[in-house]
Amino acid sequence: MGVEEIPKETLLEMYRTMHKIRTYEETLAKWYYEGKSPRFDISAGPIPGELHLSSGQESAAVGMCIHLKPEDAVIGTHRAHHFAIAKGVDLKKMTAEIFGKATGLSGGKGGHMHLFDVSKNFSCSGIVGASFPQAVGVGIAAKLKGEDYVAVAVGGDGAANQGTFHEALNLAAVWKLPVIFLIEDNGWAISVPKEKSTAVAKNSERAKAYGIPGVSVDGADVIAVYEVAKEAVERARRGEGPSLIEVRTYRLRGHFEGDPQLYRPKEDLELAKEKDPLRNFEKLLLEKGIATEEELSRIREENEKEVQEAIDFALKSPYPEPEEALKGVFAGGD
Amino acid sequence: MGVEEIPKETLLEMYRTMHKIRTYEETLAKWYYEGKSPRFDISAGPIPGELHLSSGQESAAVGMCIHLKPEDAVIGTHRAHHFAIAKGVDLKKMTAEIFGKATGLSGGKGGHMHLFDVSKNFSCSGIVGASFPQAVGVGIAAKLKGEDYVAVAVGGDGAANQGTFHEALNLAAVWKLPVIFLIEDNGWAISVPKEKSTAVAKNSERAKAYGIPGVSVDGADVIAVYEVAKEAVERARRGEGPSLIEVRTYRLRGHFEGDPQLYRPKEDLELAKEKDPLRNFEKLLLEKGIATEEELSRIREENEKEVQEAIDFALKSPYPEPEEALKGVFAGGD
Amino acid sequence: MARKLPMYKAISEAIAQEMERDENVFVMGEDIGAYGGIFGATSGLLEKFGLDRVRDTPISESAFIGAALGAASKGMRPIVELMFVDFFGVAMDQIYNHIAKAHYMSGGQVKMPIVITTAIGGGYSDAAQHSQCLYGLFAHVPGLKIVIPSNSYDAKGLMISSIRDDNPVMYFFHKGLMGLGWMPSPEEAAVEVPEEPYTVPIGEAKVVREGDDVTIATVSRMVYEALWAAEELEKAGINAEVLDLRTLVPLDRKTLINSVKKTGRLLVVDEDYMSYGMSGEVITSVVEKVGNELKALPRRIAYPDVPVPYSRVLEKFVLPDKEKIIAAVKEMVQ
Amino acid sequence: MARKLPMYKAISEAIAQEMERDENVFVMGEDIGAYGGIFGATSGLLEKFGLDRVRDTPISESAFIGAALGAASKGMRPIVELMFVDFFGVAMDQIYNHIAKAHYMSGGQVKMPIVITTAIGGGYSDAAQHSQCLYGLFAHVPGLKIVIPSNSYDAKGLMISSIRDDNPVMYFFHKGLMGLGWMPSPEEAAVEVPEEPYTVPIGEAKVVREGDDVTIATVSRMVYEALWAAEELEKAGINAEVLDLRTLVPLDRKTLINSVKKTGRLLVVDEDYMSYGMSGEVITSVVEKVGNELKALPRRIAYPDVPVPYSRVLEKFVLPDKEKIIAAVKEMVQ
Ligand SMILES: Cc1ncc(C[n+]2csc(CCOP(=O)(O)OP(=O)(O)O)c2C)c(N)n1
Ligand SMILES: Cc1ncc(C[n+]2csc(CCOP(=O)(O)OP(=O)(O)O)c2C)c(N)n1
Ligand SMILES: [Mg+2]
Ligand SMILES: [Mg+2]
Repeated sequence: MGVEEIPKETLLEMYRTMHKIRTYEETLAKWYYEGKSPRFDISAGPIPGELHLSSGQESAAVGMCIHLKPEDAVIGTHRAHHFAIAKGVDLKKMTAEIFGKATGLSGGKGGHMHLFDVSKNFSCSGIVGASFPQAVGVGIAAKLKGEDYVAVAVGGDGAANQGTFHEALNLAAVWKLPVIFLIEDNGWAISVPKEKSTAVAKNSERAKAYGIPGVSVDGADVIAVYEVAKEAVERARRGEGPSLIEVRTYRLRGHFEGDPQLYRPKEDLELAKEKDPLRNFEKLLLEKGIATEEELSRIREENEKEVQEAIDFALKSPYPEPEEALKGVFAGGD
Repeated sequence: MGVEEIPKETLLEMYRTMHKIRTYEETLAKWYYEGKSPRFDISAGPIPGELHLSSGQESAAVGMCIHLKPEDAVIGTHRAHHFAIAKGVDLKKMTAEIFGKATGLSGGKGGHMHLFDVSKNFSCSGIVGASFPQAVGVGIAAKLKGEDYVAVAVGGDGAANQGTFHEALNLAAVWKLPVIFLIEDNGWAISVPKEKSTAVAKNSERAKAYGIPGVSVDGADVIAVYEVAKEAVERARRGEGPSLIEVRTYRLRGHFEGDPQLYRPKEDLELAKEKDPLRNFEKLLLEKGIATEEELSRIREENEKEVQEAIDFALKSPYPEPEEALKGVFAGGD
Repeated sequence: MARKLPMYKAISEAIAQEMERDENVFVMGEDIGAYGGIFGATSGLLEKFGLDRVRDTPISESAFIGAALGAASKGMRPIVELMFVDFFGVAMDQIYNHIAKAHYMSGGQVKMPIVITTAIGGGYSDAAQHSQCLYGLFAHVPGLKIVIPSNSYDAKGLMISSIRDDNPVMYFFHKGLMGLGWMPSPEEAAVEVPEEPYTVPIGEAKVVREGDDVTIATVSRMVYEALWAAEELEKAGINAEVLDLRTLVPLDRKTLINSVKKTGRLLVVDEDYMSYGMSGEVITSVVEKVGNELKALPRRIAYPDVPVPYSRVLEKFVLPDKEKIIAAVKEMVQ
Repeated sequence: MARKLPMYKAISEAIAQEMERDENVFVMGEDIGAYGGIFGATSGLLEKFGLDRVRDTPISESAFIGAALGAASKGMRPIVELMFVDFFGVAMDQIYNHIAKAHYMSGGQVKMPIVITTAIGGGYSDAAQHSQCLYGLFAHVPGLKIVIPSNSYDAKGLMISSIRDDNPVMYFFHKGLMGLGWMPSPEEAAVEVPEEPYTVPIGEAKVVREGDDVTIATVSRMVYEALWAAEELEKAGINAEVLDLRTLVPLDRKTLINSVKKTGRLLVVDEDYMSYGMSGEVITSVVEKVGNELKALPRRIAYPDVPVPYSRVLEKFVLPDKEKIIAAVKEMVQ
């Protein structure tokens, strides 16, 4: 299968989402540094706290989520904006959440690392490796309810060394659950390179330890991701059990904003630019004559507008009432 | 390599240890039920608390520990008497500990699941999967100190599904540490059969996920265990890194004493008797003419005497002073 | 119709009735199927509800407890058993960073109707890793309801309330109250239990004995030690009021304070560790409100800050009991 | 010679000096090498001591913290960093079931000279999984010393004491005290620090401001909120004594009680959760001894029992601070 067999609409939708993610992340970065100069201060500005952006890793999210329905669950990591957007989470509410506003997904209680949208079955968290077991639970629910939804657990290459990875893959395999484990390999866990933390060249090889399919795919090529993801999702829906996918990507930015990246060799950043999946996809669409420069630039403009609207919505929204902090620990009143 | 190439003394030492373990466990079982009739009461009798015996699994301990020096560390599980004995832990002190006496290894504070003998670098604990990381630490010490001692982490087939298994194997492999991970596969984790808990036929296959050697060996044949263990220990001593060994054994008794084993098919227990490594080894020694019935029966008598002496020592020893309970939380006085 | 039931049967009956009422309720844990739970809390469920809804798990507590979150996010109401509370450290992240916080972090979008059952308590020589209570530790982190029944009536009613609650509930049952036959249990814990389903509200303490001279506030097995002490104290002309707190979160501070206002004296009895736990919280909750109305300094008898020792004489020395309560109360009333 | 040092430099200097003094000291953790620790606590160590003794780990907290135990059992003195205390749940078993208990369970055979460093505290919008304190939770389980420095002098001296201590020490540094430049920190935390190694004893509280009207007992960053409050209170004619407890285990109850005997009033300020934690323990430790000598009901200002919210307005509302302290003290002294 190749790009030719994918409908144009689908391809353009993928392009739209990839470009929207990139636009979003780069715009957010600008806003993040507002109020943080001349000296970077993590607690200052309209977006305080940590910020982990996904620029360069869009293909993992888009190549996977294009196959998903709203009922399918995606459980992301600390770096999850791309998956949230690809899963269809409302951009305005998400942005408002990141700005800590009352109109945010969680009314400002969750924040950038804790984005929840139940209507889209999307969630994420700041604990590395936490997504794996949670996705298994969604798989159990699907099985018990006789539904055909699937769950995608996202984890970085660093997360694949966490104990939960092993436990969850084993459990999903033993119970043959509709779960896709997606390892987003950007080669780094903050400053620790994968070669120094991981005893195997490709995390997809670890699938053998659970008797399930494992595939490694080049994230520079969103079509390749699309194909691998399609197979895994279909397999899961057919009730044939879990899969493990490694997407090899590159981080275009630091681990978090403000990361001096002193640990990172220059060549690695250069490679990242070369492997940029958005640029590559754009080139492919044009070279293959699938889309015209005009079509793409219209999409880009629409994205820029949408992102700007989301930012404006967030900026204009009110902060929550302080007393809200004390409410909502327990469901049913407290 | 075969039995022929192993010196007779070594073979007899192995026989002695295997038989000693069996004698010990079966004798302990008798004492455990003292005071627990007519109704089984876990808190009654000279040995209260849980008791997990290792009858049937001697080959794993003996085939491994025969290659070890006192400086080498063995970290056992909740079912650890066989490894303690094979590692040379003082039988009297160990028995006194199990009887809760002041003369015990830990003065009665540790008990059956928490046997410590620093002079033999032996320890164990009641938490499934806890041994794996700890053995990694011994490996780090060896490397930093430039010593050639090795560490053996023991875990059951059940323990191999714990997250620590994955984390520790990966870490030992990344750092190329002298650690041997020994999975004692008796097919059960209490009442849960391995097929229902483990997504791979042999845990040794999981070695691939860490790029290290993995071997599965039939525990009914202590010579086979001996050979596999020898290779792993030598490899570790040479600084070539960790290995994973699965020893396929059978539990001759319940998970713990008092276990009604209602979950266990009759055939499984019959198979256990057939695969009894002690009986098999005895037969081999006699059939191959390596030892005479007289030699073996002398060893058996000596073992019975030694075990009886250990029991007598424990029985005669005083209980600790109650106030001891409050002491020794912190080193250096409290 | 009511019959006398041991606590373990009251619990499994409650679960069974809720599983019949609501198909979203299901059970996971180690040995909770054919074995019926090591302490019988799930006995008979597999036979009634089959392998889909009564799922024996691998020894992967992070995976199956984390899976409870995923399943709950899809409308299921999982009950998961952590065999001994002592094992919490292998799965705590999923419990307290995710299950406990998801409702709040999601701004109320997500509900977490999960019951985590777990066995607590010592007194039968199971030593440092199988005898703890630790409910004070769980009560410290926000988002978990803490339920600790002391008899079979409360056990059933509180279990039904826990299952129907839309929040995560940690349900602690004391091994020494379950009425298992093979583990000593006070006869008084096995009381009349109605056959039909009923609820006992979470968050209400119960005055289990009225008195005017001193309030003894406690939970779980210590309720009986307190009651036995109260009986003897009565002979000495001292009338103790015994309060079974039953739940620590929410803590029924109203009933507690009212009782102390009446008696003017407070003794807290706690099988969990002394420092930074339940005893400090209960005393502080009282003195910060009515400390000036006390006739004696408040006191506590708790497990001293030492790991649980194995030997019977040592364990008995440190466990709170009737005698220690009598001695303390006598000093307070003098 | 003494220079003003930020806390992060005082800590890394202490570690460096101990590593020079004792070759058994080494460091493990995530991003503690080239990155120097996310909060700088290990800055400069890799350059000085190389990859063998300054080991970046995979994201496998159970493995490398458990490995500290194994290494310690072989005479090493490991320092391990748990990047944020919020992550403890993935490694707690090794910490509290093994590292904390090994000395006691082994009857004193094993020593555990391990320092676990970890970052605590909020105030910069890092939300529910990256802002907690949780020292109260660790202080509840026996076997861990709990050290919480509030300035660079204490930080260095307590770190050296911790490394030289033969027991496991949990060393909590507040992110908002480290003097990192990119994270706000009170100037007062960066004090004069002697170049040469020195110790500050573990288990001694410090009166950081003398006063007669009320004792404010606290730790970590709250020491400054208390001092700032005391300054303002002085203008209102109220003389507050501020006590920096510095270590929670052992807790210096003597200094605490003496102070309260003098002032007759006790306010505990705690950035950790309110219930079942430090505030209850400190108040109870006082009232059970001298509750009858108080001139006012004891009070506490702690983090309310809610997960840490993200939005700045929400977080500010729940964090204890100067204003809340002033208000409470004024009520107490009236
Ligand atoms: C259990 C846990 N340990 C450590 C951290 C700190 N941490 C946050 S992100 C990160 C690196 C994650 O690397 P990876 O999984 O490869 O994801 P990436 O950041 O590269 O997308 C670390 C160590 C954490 N959040 N949770
Ligand atoms: C973390 C943890 N989970 C559960 C248990 C309870 N438990 C004790 S032994 C055991 C079964 C272990 O099976 P396996 O590892 O195969 O060892 P075996 O008993 O067969 O020797 C279980 C579940 C425990 N002690 N620790
Ligand atoms: Mg990565
Ligand atoms: Mg087994």
